[in-house]
Amino acid sequence: MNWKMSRIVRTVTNFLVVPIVIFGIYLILHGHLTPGGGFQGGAVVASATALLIIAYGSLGRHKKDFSTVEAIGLILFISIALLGIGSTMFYNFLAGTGGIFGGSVEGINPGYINTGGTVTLMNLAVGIEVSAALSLILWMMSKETGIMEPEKKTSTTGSEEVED
Amino acid sequence: MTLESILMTLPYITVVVLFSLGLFTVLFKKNLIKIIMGIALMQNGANLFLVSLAYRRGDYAPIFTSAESTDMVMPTAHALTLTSIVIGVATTALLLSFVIMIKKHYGSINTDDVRRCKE
Amino acid sequence: MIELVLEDIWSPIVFILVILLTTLVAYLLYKMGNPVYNRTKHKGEPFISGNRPPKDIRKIHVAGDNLFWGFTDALKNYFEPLVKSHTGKLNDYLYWVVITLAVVLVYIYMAV
Amino acid sequence: MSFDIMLHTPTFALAVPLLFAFLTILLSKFSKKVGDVTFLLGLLLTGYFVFLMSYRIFTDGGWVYTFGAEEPITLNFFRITFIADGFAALATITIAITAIAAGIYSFGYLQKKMPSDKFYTLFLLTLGGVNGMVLTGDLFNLFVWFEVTSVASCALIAYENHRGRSVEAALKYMVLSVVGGLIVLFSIGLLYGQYGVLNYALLSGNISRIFLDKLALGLLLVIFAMKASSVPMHMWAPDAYGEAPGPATPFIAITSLGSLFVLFRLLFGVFGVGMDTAAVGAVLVILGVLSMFVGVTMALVQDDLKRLIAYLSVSQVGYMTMAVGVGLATLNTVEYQNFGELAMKGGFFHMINDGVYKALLFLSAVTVVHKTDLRSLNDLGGLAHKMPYTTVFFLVGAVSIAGIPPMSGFSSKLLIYRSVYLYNPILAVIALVVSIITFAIMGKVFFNAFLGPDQGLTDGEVSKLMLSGMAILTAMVIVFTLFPGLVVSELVTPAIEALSEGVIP
Repeated sequence: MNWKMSRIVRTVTNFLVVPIVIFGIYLILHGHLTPGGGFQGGAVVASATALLIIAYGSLGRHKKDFSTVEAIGLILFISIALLGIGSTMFYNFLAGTGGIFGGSVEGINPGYINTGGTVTLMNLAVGIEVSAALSLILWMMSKETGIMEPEKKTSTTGSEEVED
Repeated sequence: MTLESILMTLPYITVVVLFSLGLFTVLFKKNLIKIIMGIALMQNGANLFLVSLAYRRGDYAPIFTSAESTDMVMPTAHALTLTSIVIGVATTALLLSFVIMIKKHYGSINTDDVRRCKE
Repeated sequence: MIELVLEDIWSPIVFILVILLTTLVAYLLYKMGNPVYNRTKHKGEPFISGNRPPKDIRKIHVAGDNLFWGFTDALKNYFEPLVKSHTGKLNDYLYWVVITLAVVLVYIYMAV
Repeated sequence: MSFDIMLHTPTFALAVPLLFAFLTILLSKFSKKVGDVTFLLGLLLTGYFVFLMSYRIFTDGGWVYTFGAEEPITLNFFRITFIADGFAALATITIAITAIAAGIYSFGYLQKKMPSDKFYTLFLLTLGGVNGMVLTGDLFNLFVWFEVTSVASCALIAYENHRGRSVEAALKYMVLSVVGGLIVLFSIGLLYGQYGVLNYALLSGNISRIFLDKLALGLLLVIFAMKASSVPMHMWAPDAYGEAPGPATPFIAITSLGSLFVLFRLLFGVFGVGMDTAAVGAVLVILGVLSMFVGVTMALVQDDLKRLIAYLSVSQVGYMTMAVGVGLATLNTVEYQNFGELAMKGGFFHMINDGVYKALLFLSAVTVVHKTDLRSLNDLGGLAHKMPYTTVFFLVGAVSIAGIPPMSGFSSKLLIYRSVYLYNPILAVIALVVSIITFAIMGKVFFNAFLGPDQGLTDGEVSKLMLSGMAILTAMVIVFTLFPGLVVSELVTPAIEALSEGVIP
C-alpha cells in the first residue's frame, strides 16, 4: 500500500514544515524563560515528521538514523550534568559567569535570554533527543501499520526509549 | 456556599469524573485500544489534579517577568505535571506498539483472545 | 573478629562440622561390617511397584505429571478454583488490583 | 570543601548506567565488540560505585546527597535529594550482584540468538531506574524512576517480539504498571496538596491520621505491593518472568524486589511516625501470608519450568512481606525489642538471600530452556548426564530456596520462624508448611529435569561465560551460607537501624 495524500495537502505541508521546525527550535531555546523547553520543543519538531509521514507516506530516500541522534542527545544531557560534579551533579556551573549563556540575573527583569547557564544546553540536548525519539516512534509505527512502505529490512526490536 | 467556592471545586470534580471514567474504561472495556484510551483519560485526570493543586489565587505563573518572586507560585507541581506528560507519551507509545504486535501475532485485540499466558 | 554464629541460635559452620563428623562415624561403622554382599552377583532389576520394567531404559524416567498428582487430586476443591482464577485476562488482573485497593483502603480507614 | 568522590557515589550509581546505556547504543554502530565491552564496563563501574558508597556508609554513616547544590550535603528541601544510608546500601548491593551476574550471563546468551545492543541498553536503563528508585529521597523522583523502570523493563520483557506470548506478558505488565503509576501520582498529589513538600524527611514530620493521608498511604501501599507481586495482584509475575528473554528474567525479578524495598522505605520513613503502624503492619502480614501460600500452591500444579520458579518467587516475596510486616506492627513498642527487630533482620536477610538464589535458579532454568528448547517438566529429563555444572548450580539454588540447613535460605527462614512465632504462632506454622511444600516442589523439579536416564536432549554444557555468570551467584549463596552472622551484623543491621530511625533529614 502506498499512502500519499492529495497535491493540496502536500503543497501546504511543504510550506508548513519549516515554520513548525523553527517554532520548535524557538521553544527549545527559550525554554528557561517561558513555558516550553526541551520536551515541548522536541515534540513540536517531531510533529513536522508526523506531517511529512501523513502527507507523503515516506521520509525521503536517505538513510535515517534517529537512534544515533537520540543517543547523542542523551549522552550530551548526562555529560552536562556530570560536568558540574565539581560541586554536585546537575550543578549550574555556567550561571553568572558571563558569556552567551552565563548572564547574571538580578532582581526583577523582563527576561534576558542569555541567563540560563547549563539549563539552555540541557534543553538543547533534550530537544535533540525528544525530536529524534518521537520521530523514530512515529516512523516505526507507521511502517508497522502500513501507512508507510516498509523497507527490505524489518527489525523493530526495542525501538522505544525513555525520554528524560 | 458561595459561587466562588463552587468554582474552585470544579476542577477537582472534573478530576474525579475523568479518573473514574478512565478507571471504568480500563476495567470494563475489552478492546485493548479502548483500555489505552482509558489510561490516557486517567493520565489527564491526574495531571489536572496536580495543576489545580498548584493554583493560588492572585499569584503569577513562575516565569521570569516583571513580577516580584514572592508573588509567584511554586512550580513544583507544574514540573511534576510536565514530567508526567512526558512519561505519558513514552508509555502510550510503548503500549500502542505492543498492541500493534499483538494484532500481528494474535489477529485480535480483544482481551478475551489475548490470554495465552494463563494459569 | 568474624561472627560465625547468627543471633546466638544458629551456626552453619558447626552444623557442617557435625555433619562431617557423623559421616565419618558412619563410614567407620560401615568399614567394620562384614563384606559378604557381592554387588555384581546380586544385581537385580529395578522394582517399579511390581510392574515389569520397560526394555528401553529411557522410559523409566518419571515425568512431571507423575509426581504429586494424588495430592492435587485430593485437594481438588482447593486447587480447581485457584487455578481457574488465573484467567490470563487483562481486565481480571485489573479487577484484582482494584478490589485489593478497596479492601485495604476500607481497612486502613477503619483501623488506623 | 575539597572534592570528595565518596560523597558523590550515589549519583554515580544512577548516572553511570544511564550514560553507558546510550554509549552502548552509539558505540555498537561501529562494532559489536565495542558495544559489548561498553556494556560490561558500565555494569562493572556501577557495581564499583555501589561498593564504594556502601563502604562509606558502613564506615562513616549515611548522608543525603543534594543535586545541583554548591556542596553535596546541603539542607535544601526543594532540591532533588538522594538518601545514602544502610538501607540504600543493602538494596543497591542486592541489585548490583544480580545485575552483574545476569549481565555476564547475557554475553554468552546473546551470541547467536538475538541482536544485542538494544538489549544491553534496556538492561542498563532498568538498572539505572531501579537504583534511582531505591536511592531517591523525594516522591517526585520516586514517580519518575518508577516509570523509567516500568517502561524499560517492559520493553525488555517484549524483547523477543517474534513470540506473541512475550509481547502479551509485556503488555499486561505495562498496563498494570501505568495504572499503578497514575495512582501513585494521584497520591503524591494528595500529599503535596496538603503539605507543599515532597521530601521524605519533611513529609514524615507532617503526616497525621487524617483521611487524605490514610488514602495516600493505602494507595501507595497497594501499588507498590502490586509491583512486588503480592497475592492477589501477582498474576502479571508468572507471565512476565516466564516470557522474558533468558538473561533478563532474574533482573525483572530484581526490579520487583526493588519495589518492595521502596515500599518498606515509604512505610517506615514517611508513614512510620504519624501512622498507626500496628494496623499497617497487619496488612503487610496478611498480604505476605496470602503470597506465601497461594504462590507455593500454584507452583505445585505448574508444568512450565520458568513459570514454576516465578510462582516460587511470589511465595518467597511473601516471607519478606510477612517478616517486615511483623517488624512494622511492633515498631515503637516493647515487643520490637523482643522479636520485632529479629523479624526485620530475618526479612531483610531473606531479601538479599532471595535476590541471589532466585537469580541463580532463574539462570539455570533459562540455561535448560536455552539448551533444549523445552519448557515442560513432562518433556525434560536426564540433563545431569550432559550438564553437570548447571545441575550443581541448580541444586545449590534449589536447596537454598527450600530452606534446607545449612543453606542461606535456612538461616533467614530460621530468624523469621522464631520471631513470627512470638507474634502469632499460626504464621510460623504456615511459613513452615510453605517451606516444606517448596522443598517438595524443588525435589520434583530436580528429579524430573536433571535426574533419570539420559534422554539425549542436550549435546553438552553451555558456554563458559554463561557458566561463570551462574558461578558468581553460586559463590554468593555459599558465602551467605557460611557466614550468615557476618552478613546480618554488617549488612542487614545497619539497614534496619536506618529504617527504624526514619529518614535522615
